[in-house]
Amino acid sequence: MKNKTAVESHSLPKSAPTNSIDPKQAEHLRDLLQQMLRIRRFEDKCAELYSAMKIRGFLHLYNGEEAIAVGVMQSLKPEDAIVATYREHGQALARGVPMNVVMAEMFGKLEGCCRGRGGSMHLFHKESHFYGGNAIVGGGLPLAVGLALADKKLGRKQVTCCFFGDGAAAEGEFHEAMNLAALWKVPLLFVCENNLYAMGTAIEFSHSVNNFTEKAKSYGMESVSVDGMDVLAVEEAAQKAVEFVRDRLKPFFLECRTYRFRAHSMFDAELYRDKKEVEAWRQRCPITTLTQKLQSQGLLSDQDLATMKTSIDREIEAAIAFAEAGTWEPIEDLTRFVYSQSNPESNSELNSEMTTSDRQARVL
Amino acid sequence: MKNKTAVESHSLPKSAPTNSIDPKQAEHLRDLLQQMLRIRRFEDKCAELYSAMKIRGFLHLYNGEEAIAVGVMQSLKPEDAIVATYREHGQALARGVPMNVVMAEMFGKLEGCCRGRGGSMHLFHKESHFYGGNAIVGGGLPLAVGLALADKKLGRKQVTCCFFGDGAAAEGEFHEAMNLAALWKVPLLFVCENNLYAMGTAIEFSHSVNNFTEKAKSYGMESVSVDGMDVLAVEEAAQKAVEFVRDRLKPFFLECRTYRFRAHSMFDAELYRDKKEVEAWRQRCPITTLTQKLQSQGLLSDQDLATMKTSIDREIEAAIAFAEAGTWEPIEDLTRFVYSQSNPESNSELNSEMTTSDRQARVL
Amino acid sequence: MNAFTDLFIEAMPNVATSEANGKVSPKIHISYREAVREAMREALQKDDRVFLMGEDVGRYGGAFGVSKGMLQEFGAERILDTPLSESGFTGAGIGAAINGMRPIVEVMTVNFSLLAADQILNNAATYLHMSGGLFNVPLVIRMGTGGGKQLAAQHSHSLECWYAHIPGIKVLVPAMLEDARGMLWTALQDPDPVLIFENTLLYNMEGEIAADAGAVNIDRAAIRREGHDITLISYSMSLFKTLEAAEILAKESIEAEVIDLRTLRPLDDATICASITKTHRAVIIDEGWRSGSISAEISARIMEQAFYELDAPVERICAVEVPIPYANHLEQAALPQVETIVKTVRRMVTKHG
Amino acid sequence: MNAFTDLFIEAMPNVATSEANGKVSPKIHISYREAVREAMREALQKDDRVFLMGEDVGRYGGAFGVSKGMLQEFGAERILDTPLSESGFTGAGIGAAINGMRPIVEVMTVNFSLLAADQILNNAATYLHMSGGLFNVPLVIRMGTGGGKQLAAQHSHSLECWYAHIPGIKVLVPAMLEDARGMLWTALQDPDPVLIFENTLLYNMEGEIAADAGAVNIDRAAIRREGHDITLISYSMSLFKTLEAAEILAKESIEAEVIDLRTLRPLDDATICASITKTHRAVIIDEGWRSGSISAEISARIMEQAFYELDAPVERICAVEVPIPYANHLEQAALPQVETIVKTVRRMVTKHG
Ligand SMILES: Cc1ncc(C[n+]2csc(CCOP(=O)(O)OP(=O)(O)O)c2C)c(N)n1
Ligand SMILES: Cc1ncc(C[n+]2csc(CCOP(=O)(O)OP(=O)(O)O)c2C)c(N)n1
Ligand SMILES: [Mg+2]
Ligand SMILES: [Mg+2]
Repeated sequence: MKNKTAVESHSLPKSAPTNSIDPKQAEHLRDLLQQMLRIRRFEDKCAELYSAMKIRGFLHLYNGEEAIAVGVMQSLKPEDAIVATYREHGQALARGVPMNVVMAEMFGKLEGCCRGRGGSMHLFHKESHFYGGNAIVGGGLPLAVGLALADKKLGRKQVTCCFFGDGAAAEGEFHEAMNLAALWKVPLLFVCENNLYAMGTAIEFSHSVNNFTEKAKSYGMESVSVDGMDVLAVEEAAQKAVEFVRDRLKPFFLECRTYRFRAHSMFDAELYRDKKEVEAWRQRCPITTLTQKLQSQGLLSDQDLATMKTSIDREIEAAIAFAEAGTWEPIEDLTRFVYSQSNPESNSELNSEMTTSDRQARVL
Repeated sequence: MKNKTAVESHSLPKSAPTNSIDPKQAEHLRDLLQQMLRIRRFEDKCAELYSAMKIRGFLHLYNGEEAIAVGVMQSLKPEDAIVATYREHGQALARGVPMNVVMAEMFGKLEGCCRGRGGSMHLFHKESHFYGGNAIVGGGLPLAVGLALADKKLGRKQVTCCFFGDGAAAEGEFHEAMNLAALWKVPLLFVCENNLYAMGTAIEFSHSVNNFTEKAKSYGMESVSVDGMDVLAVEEAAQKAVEFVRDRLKPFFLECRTYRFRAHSMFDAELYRDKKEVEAWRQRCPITTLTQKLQSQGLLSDQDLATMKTSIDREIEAAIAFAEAGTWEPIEDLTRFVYSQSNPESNSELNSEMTTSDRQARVL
Repeated sequence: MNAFTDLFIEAMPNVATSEANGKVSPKIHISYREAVREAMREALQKDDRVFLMGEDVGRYGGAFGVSKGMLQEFGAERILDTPLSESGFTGAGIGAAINGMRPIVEVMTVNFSLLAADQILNNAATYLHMSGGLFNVPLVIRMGTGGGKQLAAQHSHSLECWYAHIPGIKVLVPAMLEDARGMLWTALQDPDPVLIFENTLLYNMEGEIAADAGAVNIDRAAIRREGHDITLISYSMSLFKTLEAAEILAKESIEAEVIDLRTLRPLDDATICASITKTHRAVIIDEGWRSGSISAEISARIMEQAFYELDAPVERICAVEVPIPYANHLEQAALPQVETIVKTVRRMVTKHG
Repeated sequence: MNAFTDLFIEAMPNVATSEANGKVSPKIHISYREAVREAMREALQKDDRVFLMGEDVGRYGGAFGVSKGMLQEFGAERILDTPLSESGFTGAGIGAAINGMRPIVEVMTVNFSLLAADQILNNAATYLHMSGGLFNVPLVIRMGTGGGKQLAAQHSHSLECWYAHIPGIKVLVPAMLEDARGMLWTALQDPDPVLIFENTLLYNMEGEIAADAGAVNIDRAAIRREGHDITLISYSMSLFKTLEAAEILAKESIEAEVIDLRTLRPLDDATICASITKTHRAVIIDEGWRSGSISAEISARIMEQAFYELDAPVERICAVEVPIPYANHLEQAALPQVETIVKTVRRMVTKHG
């Protein structure tokens, strides 16, 4: 499966390649393309499914930003940890969380990765070390410090990778987490997905200084800013960053300059940005760019591309079928997982007999 | 009264003067000395009164840091606003909050500046535009942004001056307030009293980067770092800073490097710092330095100094007498000031008849 | 303390007038969202010191579209988009309020307000008292609240009861369009901090209100339906479920009196107890988690003030004590429902009837 | 879910043993502060994954001296001084707990915990549930709480009731030395977040406990004094005032049963209701602000579960609803007092006796 290999180590480009690409590298580039395309088509389908009312709640899509999740994940090992935001389908898929359980989760089904309790904003997956899906802006940052701190204390050579937005960097928790990470020298890679907007608030209304490497510097943290629309650039920068974090046992800050092609969520009329601006960024689509590059070098035939799309679409259709076929968690189990050991017996009169759950809690 | 003139404008040293001081300037230097000495002797008396159990609760003394409050206040106009911390006796006195009401407040008397409701950590004074006294570390910073924002919106040419410690700068609220102030360009002077410790935690355990001007820079805020043990240096830097804030309608960050001579509070055994370190800093006492300077230039006779001390001690004794003579707010008035218009009638059975206060609240 | 309040008393429409003078005033059709917006527009028009600040209130038009168009109408000075800094801008609102402005701070939802909890409790609520009455904080904070939209465990809670625990602030929970329209102005006249909780499911609710609907009182609960068999006490979103249940019960000849609390702090004990003196039974319906919710406080007050009037123990219908799950069927199972109210009342009335 | 817990079950002394086996075990003299410290030391010795983090826990020895000497004993890796970043280090504690450690996070007092409220509610309490059971958070957070030290409006509140409102966490309130000594270990065995509130006035309390006192249960209230005339329900600091009141009342032949709640979430309804079935009257004594306090929840539960046992309405004695003032006489007037308890009980027993 493509998404399984994605988290294993690849031979990486030593410099941005333009000519004479060796076959292994060509294969790798096609893999990157496939992964980005997979996310893109998944997201587009999610939008449809939202309109069809299969997916509900808040839905934040990753279109335009695929190069970041895909580029960064290349350097992470299976045992490394990921912390993401409410806009995390891309990270989940690139990381190898099976599409089936992601889709089922958004359908609210028991077969979802969180039994339908989390939804789009709260994807979790134990085997992938995927620690959410956090819908409080900035809320994942201190948590990521703690994950990395534990790894350090336990002497594991693991990296935690924490994704967050430009808007999140205005939160106090950003400051506290940056300082703690740098002060305690924990193996943590901060990945700032700077898409220039926090909901409808452009970065110039969020930050007195928009230069994120300047921010990192004020914590004494090494950093680099990279074109987030170029998957190879992201991959290369991330590889260096992850190596730095793993070898030096110190945090690193990676800013990826990107753009969100779609609305913030499904409720957004996009009054705050110019159609022209969106159009200009669409011209820089990471998928189109890589496709054209491969095509121009004869490394991707129309047939290849069609096959890719077909296989992706087949996976998506299968995921939908899986989700559709899924079941609903029994209402009697509503109060499970409030505490680890809660295991309610049948609990039919839930609403009128609230004390049942209290009694259960007491029994723990 | 000395403390009244302190907030009016003075002719200020154009450069650090060493020789040939004109009489007006000499007078000014003696005034600065008097103010610092007044704070010092006040604080020492507070420590005694704490042992005598006249003052209770948490008591944080300003010994060693007097040059900051005194130096900074020189440039502030009566209508400018002050926000301080729980270590704010120095600011209150230098600002012109009458010593009597400060002392009475710490005695818990009705005649205190907050009717005995605030105590040492919560001094407030309306005429002095003294907005506390905030005992949540960092809690005053966003508030100061708001005060300055209101001044800007109302077109008043006023400056807000916010004091806080090195420890406070690790709080998320510091980050949020710095960013908001710089982003919104509000007339706010941040004065960081960097005394190298937050309680028992040395700055190297609090901050990954100890350079505060670096922090200010990351918000695009102008800043300067000054020797906080030199009242003239503080005064000069603050004057420039206040002018900058007032004229440019932009925030400014002033770091004052200082040291706290006494324990953090009256409960502190000072296990975390070396006696030698304390001794070394005591050598740099801002009061001794200025005294010696004036003496060496023949601008301060022993008689002058003795007179100064006598008059200060007389003021302190008078303040204690005032506080002692003060009265206790009647217990019936306990629930006043929870809401602006609450005005309880006699409320004798307070503890058993709690609903009384509810009923009053409802009557509003 | 409150030198400016006087200026506005004459501008404040008399709440009772439209009914009292016998004339039927013309009606307009309006949504809850529009009612809140109109209230804000009116406040901004009437009082230069009023401004709105919060995340995405300007260019985006408000997370729930409440302030749409207001930036265009009032400009960026008065409709202030803030960075994602809940503690920072709430604190800034407090400072601005102390220093002569009348800010309306919007916190998108109560879930995010936890980031500002320190400012709300330790500064807004205590400032007047710890300064011995020197500085009051005429601040209004509006927040979304409530579940039911499949937003899951970090976006769906009803924590207004936490704030109702704090002396020094007032807590309003408008359910009806008139209150959505009228509470804001009254709150802005208040010299002290007032929190207004808007259940986000109500924004799309539409109906008719008087064209000249204006400021309303904020210190009284309201009886939304008269009855003599049982008292149902609720507020905000749950009020409508309660009213629906009351209609169903009426068909079975059980006449429930329905109280809309309107304000959670201070609670209007008098209205509650007067009703119980008539009905001798009560159920409290509330979307908060049961333990330690506002329903507990109401039950305790009934115990204290109307115990000997009770023919049966007061019951509570609240949210099940779980972080609200995403899946619709689970979420709905976690929230109070009409059917549960009906069943509970039926049982209470027949058992001890 | 909780793969490591098993390892410690055998290490956990049986709570009942020392009394049950008839032998009188030797006693030691200890303060509450030392009891907490001993509990932490034991935990650090027994389990490598345990570490203590918080402001000034190391070099300073703890804001209240609780961890004095521990840095010297265990080193800076395990006694971790944090910057002033309540949200940051509480969140870091959550992350570390999820990832294999057993952190004890100390937040100096509950007043400052508001800065970490988002992490506690939105992460610690929800993580297990929103992940569908994938990730539990075995975290212990200790905080000081309570008034009575003239620390005024930003340092004196008893907000444990807020946390008791949150499903997903447990809330412990040790009053007795045995509990100060024994609850921590049990809390550390718990797979989910446990908050422990230590009233800072208790730290200096001294007394005798069994030399081998160890882990205690955390799911049961305890009857600290038997009686049949009235049930007095309290916890933490107020428990001692309540016991004092009970002694005074005993001289007047009023025998009060005194319940120490020990745990505020989950509440032990069974113990409370069993006592009321015997006494038919109850008063709850609690240092939190009255409205929406834990006493409200207890009163409501008694209403629901023991209404027909009651001979009189349950009453509450709580803090007056003011931000706690600095002046001693005002502060004491704001807090529950022995005299008030005595008077209230006297009135209740004679009136309806
Ligand atoms: C603490 C908090 N405040 C506000 C929100 C509402 N909200 C959700 S996403 C978002 C914008 C975040 O912007 P950014 O961090 O740049 O991430 P992006 O959505 O652009 O990926 C906001 C304001 C929230 N979820 N949490
Ligand atoms: C939010 C918060 N956390 C912790 C405390 C306890 N505390 C009071 S003063 C202090 C140290 C603050 O250090 P710094 O900011 O450097 O100021 P200094 O006392 O050195 O003047 C601490 C930790 C508090 N009052 N508020
Ligand atoms: Mg963004
Ligand atoms: Mg300091």
